[in-house]
Amino acid sequence: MTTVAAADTPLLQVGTLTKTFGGFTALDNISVDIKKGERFGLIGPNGSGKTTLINCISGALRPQVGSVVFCGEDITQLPPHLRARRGIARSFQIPRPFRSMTVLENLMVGLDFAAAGSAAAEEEIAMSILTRMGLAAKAGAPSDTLSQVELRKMELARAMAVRPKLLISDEAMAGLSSSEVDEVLDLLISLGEEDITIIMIEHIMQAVMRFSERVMCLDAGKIIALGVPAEVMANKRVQEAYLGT
Amino acid sequence: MALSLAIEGLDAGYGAVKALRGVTLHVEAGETVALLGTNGNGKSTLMKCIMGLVRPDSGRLALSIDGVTHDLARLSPEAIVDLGVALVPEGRRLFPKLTVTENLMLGAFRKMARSAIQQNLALVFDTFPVLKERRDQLAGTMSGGQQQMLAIARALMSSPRLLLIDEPSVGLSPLLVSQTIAKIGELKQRVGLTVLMAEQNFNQAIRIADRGYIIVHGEIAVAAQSVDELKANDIVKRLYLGGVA
Amino acid sequence: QQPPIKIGMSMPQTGGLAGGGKASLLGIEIWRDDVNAKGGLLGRKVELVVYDDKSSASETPAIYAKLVDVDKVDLLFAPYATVPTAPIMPFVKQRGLLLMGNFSFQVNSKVGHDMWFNNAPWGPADSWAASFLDLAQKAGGKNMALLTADQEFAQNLAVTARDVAKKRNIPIVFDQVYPPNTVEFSSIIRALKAAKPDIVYVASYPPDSAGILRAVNEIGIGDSVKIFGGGMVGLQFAAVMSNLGSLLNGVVNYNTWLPEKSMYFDGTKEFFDKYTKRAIEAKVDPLGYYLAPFGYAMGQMIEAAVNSTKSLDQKGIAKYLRENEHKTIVGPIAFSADGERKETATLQAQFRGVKDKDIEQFRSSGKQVILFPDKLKTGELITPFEAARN
Amino acid sequence: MFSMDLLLGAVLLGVLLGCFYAAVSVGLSVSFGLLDVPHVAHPAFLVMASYGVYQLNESYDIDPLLAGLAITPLFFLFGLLAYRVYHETFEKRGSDAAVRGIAFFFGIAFIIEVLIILQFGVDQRSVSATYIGKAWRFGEMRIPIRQLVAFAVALALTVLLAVYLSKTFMGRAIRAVAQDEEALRLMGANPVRIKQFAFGIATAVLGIAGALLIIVAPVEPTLDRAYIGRTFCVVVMAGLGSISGTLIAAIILGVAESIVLTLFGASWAPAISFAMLLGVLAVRPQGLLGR
Amino acid sequence: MNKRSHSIAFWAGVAVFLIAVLTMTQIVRNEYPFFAGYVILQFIALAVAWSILGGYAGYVNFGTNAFFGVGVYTAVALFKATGAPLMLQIAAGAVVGMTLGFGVGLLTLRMRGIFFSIATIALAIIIETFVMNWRFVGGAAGIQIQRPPVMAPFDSYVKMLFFVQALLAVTAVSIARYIQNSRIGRGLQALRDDELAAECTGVPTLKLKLVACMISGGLISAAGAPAAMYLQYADPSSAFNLSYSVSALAMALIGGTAHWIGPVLGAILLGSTQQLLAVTISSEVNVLVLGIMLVLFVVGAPKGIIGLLRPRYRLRAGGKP
Ligand SMILES: Nc1ncnc2c1ncn2[C@@H]1O[C@H](COP(=O)(O)OP(=O)(O)OP(=O)(O)O)[C@@H](O)[C@H]1O
Ligand SMILES: Nc1ncnc2c1ncn2[C@@H]1O[C@H](COP(=O)(O)OP(=O)(O)OP(=O)(O)O)[C@@H](O)[C@H]1O
Ligand SMILES: [Mg+2]
Ligand SMILES: [Mg+2]
Repeated sequence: MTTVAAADTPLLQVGTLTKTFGGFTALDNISVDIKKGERFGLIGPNGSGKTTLINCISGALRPQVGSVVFCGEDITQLPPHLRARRGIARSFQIPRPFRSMTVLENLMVGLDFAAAGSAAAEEEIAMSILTRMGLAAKAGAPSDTLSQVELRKMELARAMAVRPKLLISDEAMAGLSSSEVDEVLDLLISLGEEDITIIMIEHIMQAVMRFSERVMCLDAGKIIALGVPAEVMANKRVQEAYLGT
Repeated sequence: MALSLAIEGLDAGYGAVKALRGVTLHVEAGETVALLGTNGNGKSTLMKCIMGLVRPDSGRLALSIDGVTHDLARLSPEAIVDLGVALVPEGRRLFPKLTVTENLMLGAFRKMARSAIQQNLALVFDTFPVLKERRDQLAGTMSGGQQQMLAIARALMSSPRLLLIDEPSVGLSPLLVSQTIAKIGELKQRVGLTVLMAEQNFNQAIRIADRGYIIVHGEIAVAAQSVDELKANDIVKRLYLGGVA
Repeated sequence: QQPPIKIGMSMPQTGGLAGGGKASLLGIEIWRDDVNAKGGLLGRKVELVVYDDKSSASETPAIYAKLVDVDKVDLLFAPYATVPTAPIMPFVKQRGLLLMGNFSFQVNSKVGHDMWFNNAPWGPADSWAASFLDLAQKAGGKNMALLTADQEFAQNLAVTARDVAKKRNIPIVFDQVYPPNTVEFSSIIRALKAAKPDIVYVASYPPDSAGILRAVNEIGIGDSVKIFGGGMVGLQFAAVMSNLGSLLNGVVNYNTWLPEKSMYFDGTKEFFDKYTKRAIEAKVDPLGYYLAPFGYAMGQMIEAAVNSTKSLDQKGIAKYLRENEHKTIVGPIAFSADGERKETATLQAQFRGVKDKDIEQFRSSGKQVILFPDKLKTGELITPFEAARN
Repeated sequence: MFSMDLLLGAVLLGVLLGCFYAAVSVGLSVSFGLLDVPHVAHPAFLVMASYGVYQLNESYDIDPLLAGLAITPLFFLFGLLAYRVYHETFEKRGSDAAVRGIAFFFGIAFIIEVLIILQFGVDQRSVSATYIGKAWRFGEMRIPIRQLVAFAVALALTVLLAVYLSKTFMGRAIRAVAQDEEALRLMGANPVRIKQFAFGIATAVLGIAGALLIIVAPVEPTLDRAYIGRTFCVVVMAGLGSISGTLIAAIILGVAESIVLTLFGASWAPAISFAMLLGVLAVRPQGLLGR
Repeated sequence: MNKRSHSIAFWAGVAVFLIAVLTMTQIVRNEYPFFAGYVILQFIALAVAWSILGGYAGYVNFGTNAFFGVGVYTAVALFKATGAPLMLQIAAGAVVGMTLGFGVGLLTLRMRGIFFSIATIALAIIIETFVMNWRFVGGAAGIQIQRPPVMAPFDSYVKMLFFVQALLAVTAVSIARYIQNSRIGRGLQALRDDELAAECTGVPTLKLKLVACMISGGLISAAGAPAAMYLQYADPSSAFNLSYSVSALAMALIGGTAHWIGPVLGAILLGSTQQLLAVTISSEVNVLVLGIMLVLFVVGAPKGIIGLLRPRYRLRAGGKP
């Protein structure tokens, strides 16, 4: 159980983050704190910088300005694998499986390196994650034979195999039917109950609404709204730029 | 402008994996047909069969154009594209190291389309203004949603008569989803496009769909003659309309 | 019927040294056929056991081990050239085996094997550079430019050239080593020309020799140059000679045998009659002056030694070879203690009146006039270089 | 020994040499840079073309450049065939075609070397033409005419190819094919045919490049090995598949080599040009004009 | 069989092999098998070492000849300067090779795929040029070397070298096997497939690449170090011969890179064919046979020999250059 004081210090602090590509500014002075155990929704029009933001958090990209603090430690300069070991895991929006491995082996990589344990136990854990994701039947399949949606699920499963404190899901539910969305949401929510903090990027509004305790909306690299879901959805700029209703 | 697609008793798969079993389905000129089904059920495989990318094990794939019937199972993908069929594949499949414009120009590779390049270019730039802004960006560096737009635009560049779209809304913001769906609906009117669309966003899909099929475990479970019939279907209720508030 | 006498060797048949290797082998094969036609050695037929060493040093140790231990050959010939020969020198010394050298350069100087006999006319290490500089100084050369390939043979020549120049107080105004596979020599020749040397000593390898002469022709080399050449490998081969044609004129270069009247000995003419016929079939050098007769001579020496010692005892053969002068188709040969020729017989000859695209012209005398050694001399140096080019 | 005059001359000769390098590399820029075929036999094809030119020059006294032009269609067909063999026996099946392809093409290169030896023997060969061995006087400078020929031809080749690849439908398809074959298929183009055609072009170009090779210097059967490093160096330094980059990279290489040869001594020349390659890659890992 | 009994079988096999090698050096009189066997063992060590980086990690090293030559010349320089014994030469070769491997590993920081391969070619040429200009070890002209007396229990130096090379090959195989079975192997495989994804999954890609480069480089140089004593001669163009690069790659691919046994089989097959060809069909035709063999094998056995033997090794085979 966490103490009240500890729960108050944010798990992740993003401070004045700016990222540019050539002359184009993809993230413009972004600051946000995410609390421990929080379920955080990230939305915004296409190209607004969501993926770029989590790239900066996971270490895949280095921001030009700003800092990322995780569990009180400044990790801005750390390479991605050390962030993974400290408990940050992410899925990729455009799946990047280890093509020469089976689905199970894909998960074993994370277990081997970020959450080391005994080999036999690892395999069990991997299977249980796959079962929860509904991918158990594909455990032995080479990952390059999966359908797109299955690949996205595997992305999420592989991130879970890192046994993270902070799990970032980048559109893992795209292309799922609403009943499947529900299943995955249930899973994520149950992870949240295990004290795992989750940042979820989705364009599926029902999912964002149901899942998030707080939602942040980006537009053109800037935060245009941040608050409880209902508030954000009601925000006029969010409706104009994003929802269109 | 007579065009119709008739599929009968189609079996297909990947080696030991049987993805489609006895699929029977037809699409008539000017229609927009929705294809529903949870992930891994064979929607994409069906699209690939129509395009000639996956060879069926048995069954009939007939495309009649202006009274001439073509057996698609015997034609190469290139020949099928030449007949005026275009696919927006899942996973976008762009040419990442070519610019937006170059990707679009390749969309017009088919001889028939070359004369209409300027019109088509205007059309897609009008539909997705961001593509015009980013015409010289490399496709691989675009955001997920921008890539999806480019994939759709590229297919439109070939002046298709039958458009197959595999999950057009994946990765698009809610605003763009409705815009894109509306645009497809508009094209259907304007150039007499016939559309077969796999789309999980049920509420958006039925805005323009005339009727739909539900595919379960590689078999057609429901063939609904109208949108209302679809809405009333139990499977649809369970998969797409239940759950999320 | 007695078993044949086996003579074993490796020979470069692929790789950079293949051209020479094949010509050399043909010379040896002609000797084998001649000797067998005469009834063989000690009444036994002579048989050659030949493997390809791909012009590489790393192949020869295993090959010679096989020749000795598995094929159990009676006598060993060395492969053509220095690099493949170097690794087998310690081996034959340890085993106490006779090795007939084949045109390698100074491989025995450190090993000191007393059963090594090189068929090449090189003689003492410095005689090569000395003879060229003699000619140069006589023509009034006062300073020297040195252009050498970064290859073992050329580098060995360069070292002695620098030594000799130093001894004679000839300043070196340009000294460049160029790497193998250099494509274009225009830049180098421009730099050389800028140094305004009187003597240009070039030690180059076959692919480069042509490039250098072309560049010299195009860029020009200046009127100061009295003599040009010395150690260009390649200008002895028919293909290169006919390619270069008139570009060769004026160049003074080393050689081993030339169709000049002073070079004919007992059997020389007959040898070339046979060679010319067989070279066409075998697609090897049609002239074959450089290596082939020495391959034959190597056989002749063994033949003489075996016949007079009446045995295959290698020590006995070595003793005979060391103590006698041998009559061969390339003239008399006598060895000094290190197994090299007592006296150099390396020719320096000047190309004259060469026309383009004609191999046959090189069969007649006068195209390459021998300037050195005096015994074999057939003409005088024409100098300066530019004057000799027309 | 330094002088401005010498430096200028070195630069000029270097540009010419660079153009020659560009001409022998530009085919590889297509076959390897664009098609992703690890064509280590490219230099062997090149040497083979030189022998073809030699044969025509020797037996019919045809000008080497004309001979190069004459064998171009033949080489185009040869390229089609070679790609077909590679594809059918190989690419069609392996997902990791790239590495195995290297071994495959090394095998092909060895076979070509030996066939040349069996046909022509191991001796060097060269051609004769009026412009070989002559120089063009340019003030104090003398520039070998054969180098000027190489310069002109290389320039023409690269410009033609660059325009073709960027302005035509076929050209764009060639640039796309290695990135996603299936997607190209969806555009209505047959990727195998496109690759085959492009490989044909890449090989056809070698007809002329082979003529230049034997015009510039004599050839021998194993000369290809010396050109593996050089051609790949140029193509990679250029940025894979960039035709104009190929010309630029080749010229940089040529000038650097020439300056080092003239002013600093030749024995370090190869180290310096390859160190430069490493330097370029360290700053721009995708090559000069790579994407 | 479980992992443990696998291990026991492996080490028993190693022991039997080494004892057999040692016995052979004691009873066989004819020296040729040792000359030829040495070369084959050297090929095994090279192919296995190459595949640690090229197979598992997918970084195709074209600079095998650079590492080999560095091994040769470290030994030569050390021997010429101090007369160091063979074992010290090999150890020094390994250390220098690892250092060079570290440098090459740094190249992988920025260069992927074929860029890396070309960079290693460039490196090889640069190092060769240095050696060519290094007069102390003979420069371009090469250097002849006198072997010191042979040590007991061997009665000839070549037999001793044969045994030493067997030890080196066994070392290379053991290390490769260890890597393959440990998580390092999985990490290398992951980074071969997708470096960024591997990194985000917790794989320390830089460290693994450096380790793989250093081990691979150290082993190749160690395998090259005795070559100077074997040839009793060293020259740059032989020591840095491109054929070492081609052979290492070809042998690993012919055998298959999914399992350490692949390169071993490939090396035995290609190495002994080469030896056999050199002493049987003696002409350019043996190069032809080699070329044809290379083509046939990569075409006919896409997953290498082990792919033919055990189809389940489908995965992990080969990398992207
Ligand atoms: N390497 C790059 N070079 C240039 N521009 C880039 C690069 N990477 C991203 N961008 C641009 O940065 C912007 C933000 O991209 P990002 O991927 O973060 O968007 P996103 O919010 O995740 O969008 P989506 O919902 O479509 O996935 C986009 O306009 C994109 O084109
Ligand atoms: N190349 C392949 N090899 C083997 N199996 C495959 C291959 N591609 C797809 N499959 C399998 O075939 C089944 C059907 O795949 P398909 O892509 O058609 O499904 P889908 O209905 O489009 O699903 P999704 O909604 O996930 O895109 C899946 O179980 C998938 O794992
Ligand atoms: Mg995104
Ligand atoms: Mg699908």
